[in-house]
Amino acid sequence: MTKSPYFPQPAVASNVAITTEAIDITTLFANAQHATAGGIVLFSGTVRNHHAGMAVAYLEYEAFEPLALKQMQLIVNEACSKWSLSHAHCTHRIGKLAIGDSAIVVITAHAHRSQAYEANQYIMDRVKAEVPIWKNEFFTDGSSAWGNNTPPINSK
Amino acid sequence: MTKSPYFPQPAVASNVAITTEAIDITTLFANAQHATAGGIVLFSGTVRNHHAGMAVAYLEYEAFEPLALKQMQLIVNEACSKWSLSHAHCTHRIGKLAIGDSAIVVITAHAHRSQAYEANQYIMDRVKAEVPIWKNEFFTDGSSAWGNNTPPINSK
Amino acid sequence: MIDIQVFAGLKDYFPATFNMEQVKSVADLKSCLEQQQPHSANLLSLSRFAVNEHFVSLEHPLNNHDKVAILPPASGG
Amino acid sequence: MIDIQVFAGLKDYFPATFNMEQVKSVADLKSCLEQQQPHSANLLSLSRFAVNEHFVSLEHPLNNHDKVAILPPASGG
Repeated sequence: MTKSPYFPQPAVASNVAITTEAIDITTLFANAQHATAGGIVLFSGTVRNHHAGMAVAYLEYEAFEPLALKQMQLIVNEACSKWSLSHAHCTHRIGKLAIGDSAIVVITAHAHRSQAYEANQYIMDRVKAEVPIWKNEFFTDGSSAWGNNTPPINSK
Repeated sequence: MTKSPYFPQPAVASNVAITTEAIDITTLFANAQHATAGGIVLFSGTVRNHHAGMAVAYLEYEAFEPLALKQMQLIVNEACSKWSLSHAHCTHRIGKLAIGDSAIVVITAHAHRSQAYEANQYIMDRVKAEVPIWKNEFFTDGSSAWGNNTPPINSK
Repeated sequence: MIDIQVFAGLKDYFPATFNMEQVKSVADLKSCLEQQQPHSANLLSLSRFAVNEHFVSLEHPLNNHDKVAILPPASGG
Repeated sequence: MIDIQVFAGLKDYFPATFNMEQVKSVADLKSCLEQQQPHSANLLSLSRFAVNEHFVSLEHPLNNHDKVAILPPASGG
């Protein structure tokens, strides 16, 4: 795959990130807008104001960062070779997030849009299942719960 | 579906647009970031630097605007009710576009990500097939071709 | 008199806008245009017709002052 | 001595970081922890183990100064 010299490809190491700052969607999108891309899909997973019928006040995400970054890079690399993507990126935000904040952004770019959609969903599905990052939902009633945990023990 | 008062929903009329200006992805994304959305999918179709093996210099899109807007609104409305989307938007740019420019942006938001992906692809597929907008590709060799036309007659 | 507007590749055969008299229906208009420009027949057969900004079928009658738009297959996106 | 770090819901049962002596394997560590906190058994059985930042199986032997991370099912995204 050739790249236009006017749109230098970011280094592979920048294809994944974990950050405590707000995710800068504008910059991430601009990075994906290569000359060879026909379709760019950007997914943003945002903090919802409700979960299982309970009102969420805010969330905290924690990560085992070294392994989380490694696994994110592995997933993104596998998607890139599986679909010959012209670009792929995944950023996960950790720490305290408010309702409406982006917790995760996944971007995929391909000459044809169906591949960009498919690869994007693939990365999201695998990141959710495999990357050691956890969310702790804090509800407006003062209770909290770790995502994917055995519920009865977990609600303190 | 209830909306947070902090994230007012744009009027239905603003859910589709045809513009000769660069598409402002940052603003469109921010409009989609409602409190109730769990997943936001943004698709951008960008001008490619090649088509059928020929190098593209630039593109021009033309539209039959009144019917194009009507049809875009119909498609977006049908997607909204089919998937109960919390937000949907489609902007198509017309006029002269350079390599890498966004020609179309479709945004869908839903509490669950698979619906947001699915609805986004649905809108893209239908817009490409049904909305009276046409692209004219100008190649670096000086020739040009209308998209979807009978190729032999069309290359002048 | 009927106002006619054509788009995209149809402009290789016809002016972007022109008008015609004595066409009774969309089908009638289509066959007039095919006779004028036989090479346009294929693209015309793939095109949709709109009258006064509504998609119509070939049977649709045409009245004085109607505005017809002839729309080749879309290629946006 | 083995350094152990637990995450997310496992912190309801164990300190975020602690250390243990005389555990020979990941399986050995897991059953020690289950004995200490029987209610943690379910979550431990769903968790993955990493040693020195690599995922490992239960059979993986543990050596002095190894750093073990116990990772409940992911809930990111």
